Amino acid sequence: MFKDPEARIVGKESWGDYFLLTFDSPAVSALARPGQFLMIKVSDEPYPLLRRPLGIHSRKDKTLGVFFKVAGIGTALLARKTPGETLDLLGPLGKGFNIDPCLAGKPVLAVGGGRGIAPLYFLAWELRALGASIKILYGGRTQADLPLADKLRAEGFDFACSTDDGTVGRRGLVTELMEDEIKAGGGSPPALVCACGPDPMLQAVALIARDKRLPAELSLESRMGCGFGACWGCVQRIRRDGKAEWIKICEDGPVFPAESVVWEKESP
Amino acid sequence: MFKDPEARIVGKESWGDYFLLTFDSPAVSALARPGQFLMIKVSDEPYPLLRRPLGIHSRKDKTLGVFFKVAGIGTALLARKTPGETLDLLGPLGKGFNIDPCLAGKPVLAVGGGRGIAPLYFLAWELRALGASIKILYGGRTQADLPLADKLRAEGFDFACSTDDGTVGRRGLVTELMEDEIKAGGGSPPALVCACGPDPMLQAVALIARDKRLPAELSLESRMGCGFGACWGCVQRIRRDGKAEWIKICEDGPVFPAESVVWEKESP
Amino acid sequence: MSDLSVDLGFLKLKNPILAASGTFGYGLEFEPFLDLNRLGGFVVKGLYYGPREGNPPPRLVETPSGLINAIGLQGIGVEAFIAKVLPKLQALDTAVIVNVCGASEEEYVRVVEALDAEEGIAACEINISCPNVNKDGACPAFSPESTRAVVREVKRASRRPVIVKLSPNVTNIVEIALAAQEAGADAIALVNTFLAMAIDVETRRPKLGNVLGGLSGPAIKPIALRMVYQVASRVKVPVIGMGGIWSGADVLEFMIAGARAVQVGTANLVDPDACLRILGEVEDFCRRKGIERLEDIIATVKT
Amino acid sequence: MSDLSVDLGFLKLKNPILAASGTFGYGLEFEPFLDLNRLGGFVVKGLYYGPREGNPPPRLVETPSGLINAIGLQGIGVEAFIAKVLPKLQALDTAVIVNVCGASEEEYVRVVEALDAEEGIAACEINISCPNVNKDGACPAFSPESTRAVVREVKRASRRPVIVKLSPNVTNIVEIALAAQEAGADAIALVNTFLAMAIDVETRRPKLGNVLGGLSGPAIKPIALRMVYQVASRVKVPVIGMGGIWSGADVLEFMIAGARAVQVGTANLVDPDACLRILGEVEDFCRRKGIERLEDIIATVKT
Ligand SMILES: Cc1cc2nc3c(=O)[nH]c(=O)nc-3n(C[C@H](O)[C@H](O)[C@H](O)COP(=O)(O)OP(=O)(O)OC[C@H]3O[C@@H](n4cnc5c(N)ncnc54)[C@H](O)[C@@H]3O)c2cc1C
Ligand SMILES: Cc1cc2nc3c(=O)[nH]c(=O)nc-3n(C[C@H](O)[C@H](O)[C@H](O)COP(=O)(O)OP(=O)(O)OC[C@H]3O[C@@H](n4cnc5c(N)ncnc54)[C@H](O)[C@@H]3O)c2cc1C
Ligand SMILES: Cc1cc2nc3c(=O)[nH]c(=O)nc-3n(C[C@H](O)[C@H](O)[C@H](O)COP(=O)(O)O)c2cc1C
Ligand SMILES: Cc1cc2nc3c(=O)[nH]c(=O)nc-3n(C[C@H](O)[C@H](O)[C@H](O)COP(=O)(O)O)c2cc1C
Ligand code: FES
Ligand code: FES
Repeated sequence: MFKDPEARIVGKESWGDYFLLTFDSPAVSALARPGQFLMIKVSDEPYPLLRRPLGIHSRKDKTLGVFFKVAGIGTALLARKTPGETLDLLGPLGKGFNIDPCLAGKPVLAVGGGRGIAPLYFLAWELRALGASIKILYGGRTQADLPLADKLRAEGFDFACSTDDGTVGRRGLVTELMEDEIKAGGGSPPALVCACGPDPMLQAVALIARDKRLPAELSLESRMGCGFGACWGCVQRIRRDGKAEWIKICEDGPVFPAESVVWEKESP
Repeated sequence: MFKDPEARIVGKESWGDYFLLTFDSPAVSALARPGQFLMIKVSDEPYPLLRRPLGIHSRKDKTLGVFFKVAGIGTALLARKTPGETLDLLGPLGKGFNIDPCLAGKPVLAVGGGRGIAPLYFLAWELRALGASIKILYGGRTQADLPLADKLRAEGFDFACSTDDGTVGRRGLVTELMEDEIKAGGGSPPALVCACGPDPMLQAVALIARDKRLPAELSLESRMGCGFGACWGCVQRIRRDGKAEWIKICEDGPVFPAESVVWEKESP
Repeated sequence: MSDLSVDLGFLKLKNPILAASGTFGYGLEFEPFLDLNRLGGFVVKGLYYGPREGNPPPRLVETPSGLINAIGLQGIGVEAFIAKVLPKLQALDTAVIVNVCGASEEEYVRVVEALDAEEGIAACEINISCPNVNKDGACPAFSPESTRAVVREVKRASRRPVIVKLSPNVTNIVEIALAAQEAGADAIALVNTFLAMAIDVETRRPKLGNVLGGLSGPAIKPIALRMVYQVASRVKVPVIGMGGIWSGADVLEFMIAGARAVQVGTANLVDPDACLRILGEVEDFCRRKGIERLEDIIATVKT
Repeated sequence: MSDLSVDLGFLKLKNPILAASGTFGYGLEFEPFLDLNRLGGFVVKGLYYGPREGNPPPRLVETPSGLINAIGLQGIGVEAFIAKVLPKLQALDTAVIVNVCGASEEEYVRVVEALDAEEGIAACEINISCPNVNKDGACPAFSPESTRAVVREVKRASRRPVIVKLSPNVTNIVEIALAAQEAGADAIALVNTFLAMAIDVETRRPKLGNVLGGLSGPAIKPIALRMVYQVASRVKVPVIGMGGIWSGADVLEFMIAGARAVQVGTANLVDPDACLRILGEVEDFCRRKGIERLEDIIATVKT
C-alpha cells in the first residue's frame, strides 16, 4: 500500500464512454493482485473532493492499467488525461480474488457486467499463467458496452458474450449466459466463479452459485471515502462466523465469497 | 451586453505567465470599446465559482482578444484553453475610456503597469485610428513582465518602457517614466492620460496628473461578483457632485476620471 | 408539456423558480440576458426605508464552491424604489416580490406601509436574517421571540402576503419557523446566508471590509436542504427553499424535501440566465419521468 | 528553522497539526503513508463504551467541495481499544488523543474512567457534537446546560485534560464555549460537522442510509473559521480549530483567527499524507515570512 503521486501515463485507448489508461507505477505494480484496486485523484483542487476507486485492470512489468466507464465528473476528468501527464494514486488496495494455486488445470468462470470486466481481465491473465482454464463471460446492454470483446478474443481467451438487445452475442443477461455455460459444461463444473458488475447481476450470480453449489467470489462496489480502512464509509453487510456485520469493502474486500454477502432488500 | 456561451478560440500566444487568447465573438465585438471588459467563465463546475473579469485587449473584425497574467486558479484554467475550444463570456461590460473625437491630432499618454497594458493596447489602436498621437509607457518589475514590448514597437507605436530592476528600459517605476515624458514634452502636454495597473501606480498617476493639471482616466480593478451591476460587490469610493459614494466599478467604470477616485488609506 | 405552476395559496406562480434577493438587482439588470416574464418571479434587492451606504470593500470573497458577501444592503431606499424602479416592474407579467429590511420593527413597518399604497407587488419578503448588518451577525431570526415580534407588526401593517426569510445560523430552525407561522407568516423562505469569514494570511486582515459576511452557493446546499426538509415537515404554510441551487436537480431536491417554490441566488451572478437554464432542466426532468404536475413531487421524499 | 511547537498549557505539541477524529482511523491505518511521529498528534475515532454497529449504508455523499458522512460512530468500543489498539499507540512519540462518545452522561464517564487507568493518552476529546447519532441530529453541544452537565461529570471523573468538541449547528457558539469553559474544559475544539442532507432525485430517497449526516471539507471552512474567531476572542482556554483545512494557508488562517492548534479531517481521506504536506506548507510560510515562533501569529488578526 503506497501513495504514488506521479504515475506517468504511457498509454490511452478509448471506445465511446470507455477508457483504458496505462501508467508506470513500479512500486504499486510489484504488489498488485487481481481484484485489488487503486484510489485515483481526479483533481488538484478540492472539487471533485474524493479520489475515485478503480480496479486494477492490467499489469505488464512496471505498468498498470485501469479500464473505466465515464460515470460522472470524476471519471470524466480522468478521461481527459493524456500520455505524458501523471496520475496521483494509492494502491494496491484491498484483498482481491483468492487465487489458489491448486486452480491450475481447473476450469474457472469469470463473469463481467459492463465496466465490471475491468478487474477480470487482470484475473484472467494471472489465472492463465497459473494454468487454470479460464472462460470469460462478458455482458452489457448493447455492443458498445463490450469494447474489450475483440481484444479478449484476439488474445486467445475462451470467451462468450451477451447483450440485452442482442446486438452481439446471446440476447439477454450475462447471468443467463452463465447458466447456459454451466449447463453445457456438464460433468465438469467450474472450480471457481469470479464476478464483477452491478449489484443485481452479482445477486443473480450468487443465487446461481448457491443453487449449483459452486464456490464464487464477488467484487463489490460502494462509495468510498478513503479506500484504505480509515473512514468506515464503504461498508457492506457481510456474514462471518454466522454473524452479519458492517464490513469495510476497501479493506476486507472488495472481493468477498458470494455466500458471505448479505443483500439488502433495496439499497436506499 | 450579451452572453456569448460559445466564443471559439482562434489564437493563443504565451510568454511565461502571460497569455493572449483570441476568439470569435461577433456580437460582443461589434459593440466593444476600449476600457470595457468581459466576464469569462473559467469552469463548467461551481469551482472556481465566479467568472473572471478581463479587459478587452484587442479587436479585429469579429475577433476579440484578452491578455492576462496567471494570478491564481481561474486564470490558470483559462491559460490551459486551446484554439478550437470555446469560451463562455459576458460582454462588453462597463463604460470604458472616454474617447473624445477631438483628441484627433493631440498627444495622448497611455500608462500601463504589468498586465495593465491589456486594455491600453486596444485603446492605442483606436486612438491611432482616430488620428491622436499616442505614446505608450509600459512598466514592469523585470523584462519578463513586458512581453508585449516588441510587438508594440514592431507595430510602430511610440513607446517607452521601464523596469524596477533595469533589465530593460528606464530603471524605476513607470510613473517616473511618465514624469520624464511630461517634462520632455515641454510645451505640448498630453491632452489625456489613460492608465491601468496596480492601485499604487494609479494613485501615483493621479497625483502627477493633478499636479500637472492633466486630465487623466484610470481603469480600476476590484473583486467582481457579476460584472453587470447586479450584486453591488465591486464598489469603489467615487466623488460625484462633491459627494463620495460607493459606486459600482463594473457598471459606471472600470474607467473613472482620476480626480473622482477617492483612495482609501490602506485597502483592508 | 408538464404543468410547472405551483400554488402558494396567496400566490400562484408560473413555475417554482424565483430569483433570490440581492443576487438579481432590481430585476431590470437582467433584461439583456433573459425574458423576466418566463420566471416564476423574482425578489428585488433588500430595501430599507432610506438609502443605505453599505459596507466598505472588499465585499466579496470566493471560497471553495462558495461566495462570502458583505454588501451590507447598499440600496436606494423604498421611496426611490417606488419612484424610479417600480413603474418599470409593473409592466412585467411575473411575480415581483420586495425584500423588506429594517433596523427596527418600526422600520420594517414603514417600508411595508410605503409599499402598501403601490400596485404590482405580489408579496413582501421580510428579511429578518441578513448577517451583514450587525457587527456580530445577529438578526431578529436568531430567536423565536424577535421573529414573532417583527412578523406580527409587519402582518398587522401590511395588506399583502408576507413571506418571512429565515437565517440558517440557528440551533433550531423549526422553532423559528413555527414562531413565524404563529405570528402570521404566509410563507417561510429559507435560507439566508451562513455567517462566515476569511483571512488574508499575508496581511493578517479579514478579506472582507466588514470582517464577517454571509456564505452562499453550492457549498451550503446540503445544509440548506436539511433545514428546508426539517421545516417543511413541521409547518403548514408553504416553504420556499434556497441555498446553493445550481441545477434543475437541485430544484427537485428542494421540492422533494418539501419546498413549494425555490429561489436561485448566487447562480444568477455567474450566469445571468441561470434561472431559465435551471427551469429548462426541471422541464426536461418532468418530461423524462412523465411527471404531469410538478406540484406532485412536493414533499415526496421517502425516508 | 522556525519553532513550530505550540503550548496548550496542559500539553505541548511539536507542531499545531493534529489529525481529526473519525478521519484518521486509530492512527495505525496511516503508517504506510506517513511517519506518525512527525504529527503534532492525532485524535482517534470516536469511542463509545461498547462496540457499535454504526448506520446503514450509503454512509457518504460527496457534495461541492464537501463530504457528508453518516458513519454513526461504528467502532470497537473502549475495551477492545485498550486491549488491541492502545498498546501499539503507546510506542509512538506523538500526542494521542482519544475522542470520547456517550449516549448519556454516565457513558461518557465510563469511557473516561476506563481510559484513566491507561498510559500513553495525552488528553480526552469529549465529542458532545456528533450529528449522526440522534435522528434529528441533536446532541449535548446544542445547549449550554447540557454542555455544562456533560463536561462537569467528565472533568470530575477524569485525571486527564479534557478537550470539549463543539457543534457548529448552534445560534450562539460563544455561549456554548463559555459553558464548556465554566464547567472545566481544558480546551475547546471546534467545529464538528454541519447537519446536512442530500436526496437522489431519481429515487426520491435520501442519499444517506441515515437520512441526515454531517458536512465537512473545504465547503464549510469559512463558517468554521468565523466560529473559531468568535470563540477564541471570548474564551481563556486554548482553542483547537478545524473545518475544511486543506493547506498550510488554511492552518494559518485558523491560527491568526485565534486557534492554538488545528485539526485536519476530511483531507486525510483524500491524501493520507495530507497532515505532513500541510505541515510543510506552514514551515515554508514561516521561513518566507521570517516567523521564528509560530505561536507568535496566534490571534493576530487585524480587525
Ligand atoms: C472497489 C471499486 C472498484 C471499481 N472499479 C471500477 C473500474 O475498474 N472501472 C470503472 O469504470 N468503475 C469502477 N468502479 C466504479 C467507479 O469508482 C465509479 O464509477 C466512479 O467513482 C464514479 O465517479 P464519478 O465522479 O465519475 O461519478 P459521480 O457520480 O460524479 O460520483 C459521485 C460520488 O459517488 C461516488 N460513486 C459513484 N458511483 C460509485 C460507485 N459505483 N462505486 C463507488 N463510488 C461511486 C464517487 O466516488 C463520488 O464520490 C469501482 C468502484 C469501486 C468501489
Ligand atoms: C475590470 C477588470 C479588468 C481586468 N482585466 C485584466 C486583464 O485584462 N488582464 C489580467 O491579467 N487581469 C485583469 N484583471 C484582473 C483579473 O480579473 C484577476 O487577475 C483574476 O480575476 C484573478 O483570478 P484567479 O482565479 O486567477 O486568481 P484568484 O486569486 O484565485 O482569484 C480569487 C478571487 O479573487 C478575485 N480576484 C483576485 N484578484 C482580483 C483582481 N485583481 N481584480 C478582480 N478580481 C480579483 C477573482 O475574481 C476570484 O474571485 C481585471 C480585473 C478587473 C476587475
Ligand atoms: C451578493 C448577495 C447579496 C444578497 N443580498 C440579500 C438581500 O438583500 N436580502 C436577502 O434577503 N438576501 C440576500 N442575499 C441572500 C440570498 O438571497 C440567498 O438567501 C442566499 O444567497 C442563498 O442562496 P444561494 O446560495 O442560491 O445564493 C444575498 C446574497 C448574495 C450572494
Ligand atoms: C468520515 C468522518 C467521520 C468522523 N467521525 C468523527 C468522530 O468519530 N468523532 C468526532 O468528534 N468527529 C468526527 N468527525 C468530524 C471531524 O473530526 C471534523 O470535526 C470535521 O470533519 C470537520 O473537519 P474537516 O472539514 O477537516 O473534515 C468525522 C468526520 C468525518 C468526515
Ligand atoms: S473507504 Fe474509508 S474505510 Fe473503506
Ligand atoms: S460586480 Fe456585481 S455589481 Fe459590480
